[in-house]
Amino acid sequence: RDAKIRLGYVSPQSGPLAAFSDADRFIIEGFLASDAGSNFEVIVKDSQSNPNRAAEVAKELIIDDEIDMMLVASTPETTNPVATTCEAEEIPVISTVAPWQPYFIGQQGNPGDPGSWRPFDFSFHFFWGLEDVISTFTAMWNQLDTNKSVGAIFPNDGDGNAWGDPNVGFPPVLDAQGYKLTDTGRYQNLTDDFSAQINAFKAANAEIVTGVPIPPDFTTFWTQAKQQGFTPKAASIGKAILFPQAVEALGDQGHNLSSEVWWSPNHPFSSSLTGQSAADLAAGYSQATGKQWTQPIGFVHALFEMAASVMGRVEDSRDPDEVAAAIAATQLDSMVGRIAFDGKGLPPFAAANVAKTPLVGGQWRLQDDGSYDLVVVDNSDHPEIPTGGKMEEIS
Amino acid sequence: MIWIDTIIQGILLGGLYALFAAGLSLVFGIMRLVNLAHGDLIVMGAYLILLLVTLLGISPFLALLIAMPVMFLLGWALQKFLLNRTLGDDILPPLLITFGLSIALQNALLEVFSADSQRLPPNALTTASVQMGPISLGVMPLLTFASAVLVIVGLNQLFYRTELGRAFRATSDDPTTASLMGIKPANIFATATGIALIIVTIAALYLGLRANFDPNIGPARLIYAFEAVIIGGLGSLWGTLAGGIIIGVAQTLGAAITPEWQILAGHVAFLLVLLIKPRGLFPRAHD
Amino acid sequence: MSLLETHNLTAHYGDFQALFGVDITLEEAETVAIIGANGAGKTTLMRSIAGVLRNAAEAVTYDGRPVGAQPADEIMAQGVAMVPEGRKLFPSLSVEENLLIGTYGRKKSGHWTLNTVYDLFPILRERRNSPGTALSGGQQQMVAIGRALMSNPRVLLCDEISLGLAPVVIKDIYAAVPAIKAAGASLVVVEQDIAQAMAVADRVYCMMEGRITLSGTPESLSREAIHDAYFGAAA
Amino acid sequence: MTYTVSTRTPVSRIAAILGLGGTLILAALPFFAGRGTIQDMFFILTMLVLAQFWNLLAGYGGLVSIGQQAFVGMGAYALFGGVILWGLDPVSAILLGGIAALVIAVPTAFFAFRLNGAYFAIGTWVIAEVVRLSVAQWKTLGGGTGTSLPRSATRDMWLVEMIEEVLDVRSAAARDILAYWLALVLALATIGGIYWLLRSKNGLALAAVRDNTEAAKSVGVDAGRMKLVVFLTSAFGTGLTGALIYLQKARISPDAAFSVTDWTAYVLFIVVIGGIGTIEGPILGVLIFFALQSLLADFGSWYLLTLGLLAIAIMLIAPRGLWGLISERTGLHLFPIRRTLRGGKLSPSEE
Amino acid sequence: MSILSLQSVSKSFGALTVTDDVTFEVPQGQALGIIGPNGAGKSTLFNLITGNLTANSGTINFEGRDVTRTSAMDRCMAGIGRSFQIPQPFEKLTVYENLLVAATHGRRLGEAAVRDDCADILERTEMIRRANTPAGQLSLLERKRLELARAMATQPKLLLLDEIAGGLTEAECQSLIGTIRDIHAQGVTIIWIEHVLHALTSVVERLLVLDFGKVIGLGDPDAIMASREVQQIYLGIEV
Ligand SMILES: Nc1ncnc2c1ncn2[C@@H]1O[C@H](COP(=O)(O)OP(=O)(O)OP(=O)(O)O)[C@@H](O)[C@H]1O
Ligand SMILES: Nc1ncnc2c1ncn2[C@@H]1O[C@H](COP(=O)(O)OP(=O)(O)OP(=O)(O)O)[C@@H](O)[C@H]1O
Ligand SMILES: [Mg+2]
Ligand SMILES: [Mg+2]
Repeated sequence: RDAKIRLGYVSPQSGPLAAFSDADRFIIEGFLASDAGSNFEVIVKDSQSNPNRAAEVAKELIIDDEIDMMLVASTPETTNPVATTCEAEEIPVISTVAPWQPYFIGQQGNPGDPGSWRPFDFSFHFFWGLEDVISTFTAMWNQLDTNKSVGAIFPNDGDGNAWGDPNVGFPPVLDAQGYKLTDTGRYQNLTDDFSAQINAFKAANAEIVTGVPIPPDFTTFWTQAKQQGFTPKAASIGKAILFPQAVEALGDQGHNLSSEVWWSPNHPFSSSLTGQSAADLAAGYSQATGKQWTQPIGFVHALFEMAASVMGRVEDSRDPDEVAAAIAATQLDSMVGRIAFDGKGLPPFAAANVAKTPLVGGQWRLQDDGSYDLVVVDNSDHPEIPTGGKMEEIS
Repeated sequence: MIWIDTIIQGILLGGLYALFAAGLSLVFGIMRLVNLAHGDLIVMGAYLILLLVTLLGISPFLALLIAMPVMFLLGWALQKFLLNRTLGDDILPPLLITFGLSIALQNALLEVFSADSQRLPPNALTTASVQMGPISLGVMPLLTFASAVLVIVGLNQLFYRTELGRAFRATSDDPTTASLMGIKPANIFATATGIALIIVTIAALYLGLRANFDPNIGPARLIYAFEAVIIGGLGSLWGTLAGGIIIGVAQTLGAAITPEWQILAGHVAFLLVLLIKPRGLFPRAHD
Repeated sequence: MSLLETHNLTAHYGDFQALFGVDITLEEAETVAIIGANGAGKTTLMRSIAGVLRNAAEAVTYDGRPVGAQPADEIMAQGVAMVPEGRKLFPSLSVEENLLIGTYGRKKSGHWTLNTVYDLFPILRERRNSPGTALSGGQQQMVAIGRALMSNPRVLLCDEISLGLAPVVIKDIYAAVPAIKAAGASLVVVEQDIAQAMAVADRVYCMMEGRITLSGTPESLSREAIHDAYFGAAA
Repeated sequence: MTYTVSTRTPVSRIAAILGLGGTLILAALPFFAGRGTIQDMFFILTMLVLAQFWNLLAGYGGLVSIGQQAFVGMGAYALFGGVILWGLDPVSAILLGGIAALVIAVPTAFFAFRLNGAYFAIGTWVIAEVVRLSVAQWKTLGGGTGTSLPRSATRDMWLVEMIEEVLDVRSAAARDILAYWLALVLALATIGGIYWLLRSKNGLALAAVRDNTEAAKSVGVDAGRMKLVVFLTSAFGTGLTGALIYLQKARISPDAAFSVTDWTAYVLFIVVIGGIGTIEGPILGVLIFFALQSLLADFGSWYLLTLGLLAIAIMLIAPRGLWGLISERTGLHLFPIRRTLRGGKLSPSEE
Repeated sequence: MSILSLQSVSKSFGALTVTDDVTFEVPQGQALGIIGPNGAGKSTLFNLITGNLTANSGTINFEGRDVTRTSAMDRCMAGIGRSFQIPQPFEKLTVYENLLVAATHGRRLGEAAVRDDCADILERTEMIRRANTPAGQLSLLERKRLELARAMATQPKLLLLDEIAGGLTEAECQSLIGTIRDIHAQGVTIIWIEHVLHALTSVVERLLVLDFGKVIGLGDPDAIMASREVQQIYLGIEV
């Protein structure tokens, strides 16, 4: 074959979610420079963090650029419209960096009715799920001595609705493990005042806080909590404190905040493309850009590993059915761990479309120079990933 | 007790909204100019302060003093060379120009500062609080509220005690007749926008100290600011403060029932006030 | 050279032409009256002189300088003040503030100050803190005149200052004219009340449909001539 | 003495013939154009319809609304509700979208018509936010997460199978073609309908109200009712368009469906750049907007920066839009509405 | 029976009372003239009768129906037509279209049904040559004629004319008088505000004098004109 295989890649490169895509260029250049990468052409589109735009560029990639396969990353706001479009267009798509529930359930017609949920034919996803983050968070909390009273801030968006879902979210698991959850309801993003939540948490004497707010909202919440004298022992927060800048924005109030860790330079994985270790990849990024490593780096890299692996196993890259079958058959040891659509750890309805990657828990520790370091403090679900310390109370 | 706390927190939040709105109120009141870029100008002010803080290593409050004259000149020039050319009975040209300005500004900031969310360096005051009986009030919100009141007192002094203030009001009433009195409406408008941008800078300081900001965060707050101005009554600065407080309190009360209604409650309060008083709480006698 | 002259002055509102080549002159210390039916263009003429409507520079000369293209505020700054038709007080300002606005940006002193204006119209001193628009029509007219005087103008343009006022009030207002002239201003008075115009003016211009149709001293004009100039030639 | 009235001009006759030809070509487009073109045309046509309705509101009715996203979003959500919850066929659910928009337009009008000018503008914006926040609580349609149209529903849509067979295309392409044809019909009906309105006595009354409301009332024009009719009509049309757009996107979320930027700001941009208060303006505007987007959209923030600056520049250079500039220079009107009285004492020599 | 009656109608703008306890009746088919100094409140009175302004107190009856609070549009439909003192044409519409708006909406008829009527009115008001000119381009006199023509197009039972003869040459004035007499002869009740007295007196049957918003005289034109008060107040001439 003389023509190169065409990959479409969509991610939020501008707009409020742009931080997720900081490493895109670095990863893609690395991919194209690799041996396997030389067979590919990657057409990159920016969703501008806007779901309308994400769907539009997906269509453009499919129709005008006639891509063979779509890759899409970062938050349900981008992955879902792109995956929906590909599914309708019958183009294979691999997505990542969104917990699988908002990805899978969020694309169902009626998310409230599990009976109506249907698997996808062309849409595949690898990441962890809420059950992982719940188990990681509770494992971290179990390291501490608390009253097991948890306050939750879940926004009314893809992530928040999934985390707070009474069937698949936090509430049933916490209940089962003997935690008492105070969930005041889904607030809108960019809320300026959290005193209602803080009052409710104080009233419930919550010693733990969890949630999945966007960064500005978490800053508002955390600052107000301190001002109003609410000082939990643990705060395990998804999304908002993913990036070091967001934690730095909290000043010294970010110390010992905990979060889920999906990838770090200490993860014992390496690239199937280049053989690089996680530490090599992170170091390469820092060297090329002068920026601190972030978690999406590993997953965006893995997305391209997937592309190379899948396309290496097909006869005709232009045949969507064959490509989809090849994706489904993937058994890849990647930069983010093993990716296989074998249904392991998943309910039957999602087994065909989702592959789970390992998740551990970490804590941000304030360094002497004022910067923050993410230390893995819990690996009970994935002992192969080494810890760097023990869970500490926020003092 | 929780209810009292809820209302007080709402009032303090209202101070923030009033601060966002005060500059808008000035411009809207004097020129009937609907400035859709107001929120983005606040964000720009926050970046300016951040830049001064990081480059010169000074405190944000000191940076504010440097940023204010810069922003004044910017506002002056903006009005004089751009916005003045769009004033008239038709509200569309200013609407489109300020919308254009809004997206241009957002994306210029994005190019320069990237999408990463930023914050002015927090200090001891950020999380400090004072205890009032069982209620704990943040020093920063109190400071914000006090600044809003001060800004409004200051603007009122300017408006009702100085020659410039007289000229503002006269030009606002009737620019043509004002020009017959030797007033240059174009310059008066430019000065008004300049002053509005000084207030914008103060609002920017608190925006940046309070929480994270990024280039896209402006428009979300713009609507509250407009609501505060409109329910306060065109041209009434105290009305703007009252408007901000109404929205703030409605939000916290709504949230106390359920956070799902928090923002909705603010908007509904706005609609209710306008339903009862279509010209706002403290309308001018004329217009 | 006259203090103020217009040369072939024209004016348009959109597509509509309101003035067709108007020439008038005003000498130092003179009072001229402009009369004419509704819509004749009197107000338009005043607005053109005052700079609200712009023209070619040469269309209006003041003190020998072409000023037709200058904006109102610059013309005002050179000493041409106007009492606009319909008073046009600033509703947001009190009586005193309305008067003070007349001095905006000017440090130059002259005969007219708050005190001398209050002496001219004593009732205003009592009402100084009321909103300008809460006054009766006559009092409002006094404020409008006082506001123009506060700038100590050399030329005062008065547009229908008796409009809508009771005869006694009109008398009061016109009683102030000698004092205004004595303080050194030349006046252009627009009037529909012919008798009033005749009584106060040194010279009279009559307008119809945007043109000057008659001019002369009051004594030289017969009632018939004025009537014709006012409503068109009699059959 | 007999008089006749006509609105046609030689130019308009040529324009009508060209328009008819253009319409035929557009209708036949799916037979020879690729899917990319069809989709671009779908985008152009739907934005054009939104622009025409906003123009009807602001340009003819004097109602400057910045809350049109309420009707787009409502129409779209009604479509999803109709399909997912009540099992309607997507094509018929489009109508439901229009009706839903109409239903919320009534209370909106009741409220917003108490406000004027800038207050009206902000009022409609706030109402749109209220609708967005309320819809975001609609848990069965995904709340703030949003939801997707089930593939089974779109696949079995009316006419799709027939198009698949006749044109020999895949199902996804057939759906695009159907959506395109629906958009074409909607756009033609919108332009035709608005043109018809403007040429009717009610259009005359709208123009009169715009020129001088007080005088219009004095000759028996019901200015309030005219405005209400215009408001409700454009809500209905905007709702239909919203439903159609989201039928084609197949995925919805409150933030996307109620986006003030996408559904009002860009529409405002299109109308004002093209020329407000004319039918030609939005057509020209949408072409410019599309051209800009195709040329620059891959430049991310530079694209939006350019768009913003362009809005400012055109407003300063041509306050009445580009079509305003053109028709001022050339006297060209493709959709003439001026009635010319002929005959009687207006014999040609005197005309 | 009187077609129009006003009972103690008052109107003020802020502190300024512009219409002060006005009471009078106009019998069906009569032509009434109104005179008074500038600012006496004549135009305001018209605005109150047509509904462009709403009275602060008092009642206005038209054809026995209380219309005090109804809208300008309703009153037009009921049969009250008016011209504005300062012409208010629809500037972007042509002269013919100006009439068309009035005829189709004032009478709730279709365009075709009123075409000949409009053309006829244009002929009678000598505006036919300007039929296709945008009203914004008319001269003042033409605008005043358009005011009259547009008012007639609504086919009013009561026609209110506000200073339509000002500034006409004598010949033009005579032709205008002819037109108004014509309209009157068809049974239309007319109220006419005019400063051009000889025009007014040659048409009207009664004269009403307004000063400071009050009716200070109502009766036979000759008697009214002869009164010393009117001569002094109105003509500003010391007699
Ligand atoms: N802003 C305007 N727009 C359009 N036409 C105007 C405007 N102002 C005045 N005109 C028209 O210009 C003409 C001259 O008006 P102007 O006000 O100068 O007359 P005037 O002699 O002062 O009349 P009056 O005695 O009623 O004050 C009139 O026909 C009037 O309708
Ligand atoms: N909308 C308004 N607001 C405030 N004052 C008004 C208003 N309309 C009219 N006036 C005032 O009411 C008084 C009467 O005005 P009106 O136009 O009725 O007089 P008129 O008798 O028609 O005079 P003219 O002969 O000059 O036309 C005037 O003093 C005028 O300034
Ligand atoms: Mg005048
Ligand atoms: Mg009048």
